Amino acid sequence: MKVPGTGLVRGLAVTLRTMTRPAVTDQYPDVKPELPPRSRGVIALLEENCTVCMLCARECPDWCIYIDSHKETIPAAPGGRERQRNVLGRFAIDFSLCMYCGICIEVCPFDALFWSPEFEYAELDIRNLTHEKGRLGDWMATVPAPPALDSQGPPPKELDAALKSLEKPDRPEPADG
Amino acid sequence: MPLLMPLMVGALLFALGVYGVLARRNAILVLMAVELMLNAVNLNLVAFDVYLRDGLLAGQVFTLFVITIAAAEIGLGLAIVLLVFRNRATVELDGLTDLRETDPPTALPVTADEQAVAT
Amino acid sequence: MTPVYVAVLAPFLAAVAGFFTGGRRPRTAVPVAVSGAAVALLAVLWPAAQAVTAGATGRYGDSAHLASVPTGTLPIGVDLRVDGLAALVAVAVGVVALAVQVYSVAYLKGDPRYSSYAAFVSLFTAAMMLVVFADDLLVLLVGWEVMGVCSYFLIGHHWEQPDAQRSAVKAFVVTRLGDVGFLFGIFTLGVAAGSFRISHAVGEAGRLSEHTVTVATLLLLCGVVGKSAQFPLHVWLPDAMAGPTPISALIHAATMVAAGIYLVARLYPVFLAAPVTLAVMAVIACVTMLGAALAALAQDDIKRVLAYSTVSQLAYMLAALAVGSATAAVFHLLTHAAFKALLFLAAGSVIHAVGTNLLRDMGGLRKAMPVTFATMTVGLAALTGLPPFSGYFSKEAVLGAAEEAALHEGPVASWAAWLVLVVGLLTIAVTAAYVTRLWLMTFFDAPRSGIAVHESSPAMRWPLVVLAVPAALLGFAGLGHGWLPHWLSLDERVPGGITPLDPAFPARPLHIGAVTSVLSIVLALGGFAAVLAVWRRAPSRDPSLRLQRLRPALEEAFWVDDLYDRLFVRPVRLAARSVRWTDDGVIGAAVAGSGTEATRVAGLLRRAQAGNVQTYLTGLLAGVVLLAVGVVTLT
Amino acid sequence: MHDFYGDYALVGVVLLVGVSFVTAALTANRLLRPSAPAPGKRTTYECGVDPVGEGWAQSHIRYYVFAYLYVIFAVDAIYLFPWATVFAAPGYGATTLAEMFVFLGFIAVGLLYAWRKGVLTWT
Amino acid sequence: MLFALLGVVAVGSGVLVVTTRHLVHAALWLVLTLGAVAGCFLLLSAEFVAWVQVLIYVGAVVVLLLFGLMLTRAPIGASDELDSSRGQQVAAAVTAAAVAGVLVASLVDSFRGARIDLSGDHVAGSARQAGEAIFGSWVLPFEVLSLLLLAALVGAIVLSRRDISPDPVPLDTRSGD
Amino acid sequence: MIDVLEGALRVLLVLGAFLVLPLVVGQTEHKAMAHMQSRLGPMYAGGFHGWAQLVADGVKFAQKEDIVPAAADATVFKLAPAVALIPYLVVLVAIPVGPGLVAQDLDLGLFFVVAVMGVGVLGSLMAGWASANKFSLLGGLRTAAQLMAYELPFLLAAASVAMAAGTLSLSGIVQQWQPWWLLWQLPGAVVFFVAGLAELQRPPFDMPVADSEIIFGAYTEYTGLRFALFLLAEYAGIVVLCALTTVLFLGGWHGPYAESLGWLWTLIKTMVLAFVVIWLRVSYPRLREDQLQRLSWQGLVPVALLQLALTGVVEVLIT
Repeated sequence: MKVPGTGLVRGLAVTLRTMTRPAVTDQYPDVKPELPPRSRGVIALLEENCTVCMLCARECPDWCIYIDSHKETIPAAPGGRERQRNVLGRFAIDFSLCMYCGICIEVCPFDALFWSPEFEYAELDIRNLTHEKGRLGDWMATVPAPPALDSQGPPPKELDAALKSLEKPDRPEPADG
Repeated sequence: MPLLMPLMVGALLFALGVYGVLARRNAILVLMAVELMLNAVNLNLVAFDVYLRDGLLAGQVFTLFVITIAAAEIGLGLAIVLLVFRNRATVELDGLTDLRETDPPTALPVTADEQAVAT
Repeated sequence: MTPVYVAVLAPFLAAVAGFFTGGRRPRTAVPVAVSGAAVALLAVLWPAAQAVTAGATGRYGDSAHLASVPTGTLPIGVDLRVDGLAALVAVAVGVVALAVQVYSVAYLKGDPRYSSYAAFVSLFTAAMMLVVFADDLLVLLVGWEVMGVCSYFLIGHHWEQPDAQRSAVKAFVVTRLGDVGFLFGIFTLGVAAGSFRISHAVGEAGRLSEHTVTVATLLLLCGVVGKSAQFPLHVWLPDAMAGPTPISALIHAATMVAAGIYLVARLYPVFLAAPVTLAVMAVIACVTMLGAALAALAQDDIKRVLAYSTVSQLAYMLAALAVGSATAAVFHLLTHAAFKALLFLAAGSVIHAVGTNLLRDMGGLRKAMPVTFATMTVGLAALTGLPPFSGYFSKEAVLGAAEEAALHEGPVASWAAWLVLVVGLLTIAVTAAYVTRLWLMTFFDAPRSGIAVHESSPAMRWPLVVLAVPAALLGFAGLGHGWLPHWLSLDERVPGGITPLDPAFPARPLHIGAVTSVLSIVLALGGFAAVLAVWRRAPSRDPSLRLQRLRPALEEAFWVDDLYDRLFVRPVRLAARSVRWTDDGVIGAAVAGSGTEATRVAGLLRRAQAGNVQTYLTGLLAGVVLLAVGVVTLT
Repeated sequence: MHDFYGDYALVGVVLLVGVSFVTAALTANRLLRPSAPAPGKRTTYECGVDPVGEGWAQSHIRYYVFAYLYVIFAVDAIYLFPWATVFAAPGYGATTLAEMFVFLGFIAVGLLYAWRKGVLTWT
Repeated sequence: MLFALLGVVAVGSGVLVVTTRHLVHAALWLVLTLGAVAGCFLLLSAEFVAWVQVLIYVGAVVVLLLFGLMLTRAPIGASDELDSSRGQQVAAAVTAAAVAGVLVASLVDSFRGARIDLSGDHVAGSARQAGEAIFGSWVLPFEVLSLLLLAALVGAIVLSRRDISPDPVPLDTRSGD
Repeated sequence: MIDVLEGALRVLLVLGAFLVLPLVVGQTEHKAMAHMQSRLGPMYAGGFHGWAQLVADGVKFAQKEDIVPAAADATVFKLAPAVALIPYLVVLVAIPVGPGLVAQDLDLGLFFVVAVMGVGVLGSLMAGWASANKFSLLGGLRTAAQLMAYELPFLLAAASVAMAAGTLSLSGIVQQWQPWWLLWQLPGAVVFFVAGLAELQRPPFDMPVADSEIIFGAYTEYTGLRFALFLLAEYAGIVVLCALTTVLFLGGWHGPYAESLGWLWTLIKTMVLAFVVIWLRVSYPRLREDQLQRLSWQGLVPVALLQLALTGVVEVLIT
């Protein structure tokens, strides 16, 4: 038979127990918080991969990605013809509007955008929260390496595809390795 | 300490209470004025109790009783005032004149024999 | 004594039967009434016959005592008595009543209320019989009052007409006024005499003190004056003519008005013991006699002429009593009953024929109504006192008695007797004048009424003829020394005091003086000639117009009526109105006023209830403070 | 001074000291605090939005009943204290106890009435 | 001397109670008056009664009054028509003056020289004496009082909670808790 | 002259206790509540473990701007905090710390305490009304209703102790106290403590200041020092409640070496009780308004009446 008061006492016991145990707070300014690898601090841009396909800008729900680009014509290679090539002008993300959803990163076909756990970029003036291309590039340094694959997990698809293409007999060995 | 002092304070408080009861329009203020009058009475009781060195402490015990009854009374008074407020949306005593005399009935009906005499 | 009972009860039973059956079966009313009157007459004839045959010296008298009503002091005895006087008067009443009953069957044919009328007449006859035969003053008073009531109902027979109502009331009130004195007179006399029996009272008359007798007789005189319509209280008789004519004939000619005279005759020894009263009677008689005659001269209504003549003739009887001759008075009463009833019935038939009472509308009825003309002429002749008609003899008896009282020592003062004699003679002239005027205007000259006149029906004609006989012949009964005085056997004033009514006492003979009779005949013819001369000059005009300035005075009977009206009626009415005004104006106003006043004051208080609780509280506390101050300062 | 007054003299002094302390703090605050009156600041606080209607809100009648219940019971309770000091003294034994129980009994009936009437619970 | 001060405070605040144009201020001035009267009791050595006055009046009755004011929509600021019509005021003033005059006159007249002796030996205000008095000789009124309170309680409940009476009057439940 | 000095000393002592102890309790509350929620609590103020956090708060409040809403009734608005705070100061006078150590031993000390505590209600009512804010009005009404509802068990429990001790003076009660009273007066003690908590609107019963419902109840419109005074009043109330409970139910300065260390025992017991108060704040959710009222009238008052009956019967039996 449940004695009516026990719930109350057990509640007290819980609070007492937590009091005796060390607090979990680590004092932030002195102790840096170790954030989980994929925590969404800020977005870093690998300029080289970006082909200005504008997918990220178009997909961003908050329209906080501003991209300018211009066309350059690459002189034709000896056997080819001239090719037009988009060259990235301005690439900026306004973090005061960004809601850190990560759609731009996922949608970028060329893996130009990466999450970085860095969060200490508070500004006094809201306008400074619009990081230009340069600053975004700097964040690349803080992007952690992608997590190792799970040892027992299934091999990654790319590896499979590559192995499969190797096993396919009828494909002529690529000329040069 | 001269006995007159508490008596004077009591008398003045009582007079103020009377003025309050008669001059105030809001029912709750009237109740407050009644409280004033009751306090004046209490002061008087205690003053005489102490002055006469009453063995039975009649004055003080009566003051207790008066305070008790006043509390009960003010409670009921307010209950009534709230009820009036709910019905009439006002606690202005001036507005509550339903029990006044309506204008006098038309002239007395002349009885049959008066008419006979008159013709 | 049984015929007396029958005489009284027969009409009474007829009246009772008439009252109860009359409403449902009117047709039976006529036989009942007539048979009642006839039986009464027959019953009365028997004692009358005995009175007549009682023998030269005997006095017929019989009395009966039925019951005695204890009243604590003097018992009232229901006593009846019959003697010569009573019997004769009863016969006269019976005859006239029977004549009237028969006459009114025709006269009131088709009247819806005939049964009640007939019943009242029977009741009246019974009452008159009771008065005649009563031997106890109070029994007499009963009959006296019932007669008054019957006269009221009968005068007011046509109560839908306002003047009938008024005159009925007037008659009733005036006679009652007289009866008050009469009642007290009975009491004084009864107490003084020790008993209400008339015969006892008459016996005691000598022994009573002068003063009480005078007072008693004077009071009784009031009743007589009221009932017989003498001077002060005569005003009701002319107005009583508003009743149907047979009633005037019966009540206001023959019976009721005569009752007063009959009473005095009955109690004559008492009156003889009071010379003062006799003097008063004499004066009243003279005034009434002359005044009424003059008034009759100027009346336009035929019935009012006859009414005033009745008053005048009654004055004659009173005069006779005043001068000491009861026999003359009764003799004149009998003759007058006969010819005045005749005249009224004749006038009735004339009115019935012409349809109006007014003389100026009549004229020239001689040829149209021969029987009425003849019988009326007999009546008028008797009235004026032309020989050989009955009037002459009775009037002469009266004048003779007056002459004897004047010349020799009579019961009354001599000056009174002389006064009676002179005024009597003068009135004969005036009487002749108005009789002639009536006679000429009614029957001669050209007919002035528009309608065709024809003789009235046999039922009306036969009573005229029957009454014409005694009117003509009754006079001879008074001749000589024998019959009438003997029959009446009245005790007269005999030198040396009054003797009680004892059989042995001889009746006083009628005395007709030679000088007075001649003088009266001359005066009568003079009056007749004067009016005839005036009438011949202008046959269609009313001869009395010659009087010019005097006429209104006469017509209005010297404004006595107006005088009374102004003296009594108006003040009483004024007093009544003021009483009513004070009642509702002052007292009523006070009561109602108190009510309205209270409401008004309440109105003021109501305004104070303005509903504001605080004002109430303020008033309350202010009151408390005042009380406190009052207590502190006062104690 | 008479010791009876002495007791309360100290209480009076403490009261005065308390009042003076609070006024001193407030006047110091008046000196130290900035005063930048702005209309926005002085509007009634209604979670940041503009205040709607006047400053009065219709409140339920039952609060009055609770207050009145307290008044009635407080008036009972004050009789407990003199009773407490006296009832154990000689001469006042069980009878005084019974009296007080009668007294409290009636009031308990009142409480029971309120309870049964559901004055104390509301949907 | 102290008593005179308290008296002045009491009467002064009393005057303000009946004349102030702020409804709630009247209640608060009433508190001051009651406090001053409690002080007077204290100075008259009626200790227990003083604190009863404080507890009951200041603690409960005034709160009740404030409740009453709040429930009847008492206006915040000054409201000028708290006093009845001019005529009524004058009448009230006159009556009050008359009452005061009579009371003062009669009291002064009869108790001119009387003095209260508060010397040490006789202190009758403590709770013990009050207890002895009440339970010694005033037991019956004490018992009857409980009946009165019961009646008052039931009466108030019936009056104010019409919605739970036999023929309930539905209260305006729109008004929150 | 001497007793004047001594009097002044006592007053200073009381004032000092009134200012220091609430701050201590406040600090312990910050730290204990933090650690119960596995937090650290204030660490920076005053160096070691943020011991001077409340002093810093006080200084901060002293400098904050004091805003009186336009629609408010100014005088009443300004007076409210004083009326709420002073009763607790005055009450401290009568509480005996040690065997002889009491600022002023009043003959009816207990009744005095209870009466003065009753006045506190006015402060919150005035605040609620004066700030002309719908939420504060409702908060004021709730506070008043709650205080009213819980004043009564408070009174009854105190009365039962007075009955047990036979006197109303607090030092007398502590004198009379015997260990077995703990058991005898246990229900009274629980009722007293719970009622006390409700009096102070401490969390299990903090509906009047329930920020989720009516922002901060009666004190919504208050800023600056006035707001600080209300908080000080709250913490002073905790001190007073715990002190009273120890004095009445836990035997005040009783304990080993009572003569010399009596005051220490009182303090320790008061601190323990204060910790319990804080502890309750962290562990229990807030009650609903109707549950609050029902708990009082249908729970605490009957228990208190039974306690009275028990005390009375036992008292009569043993004497």
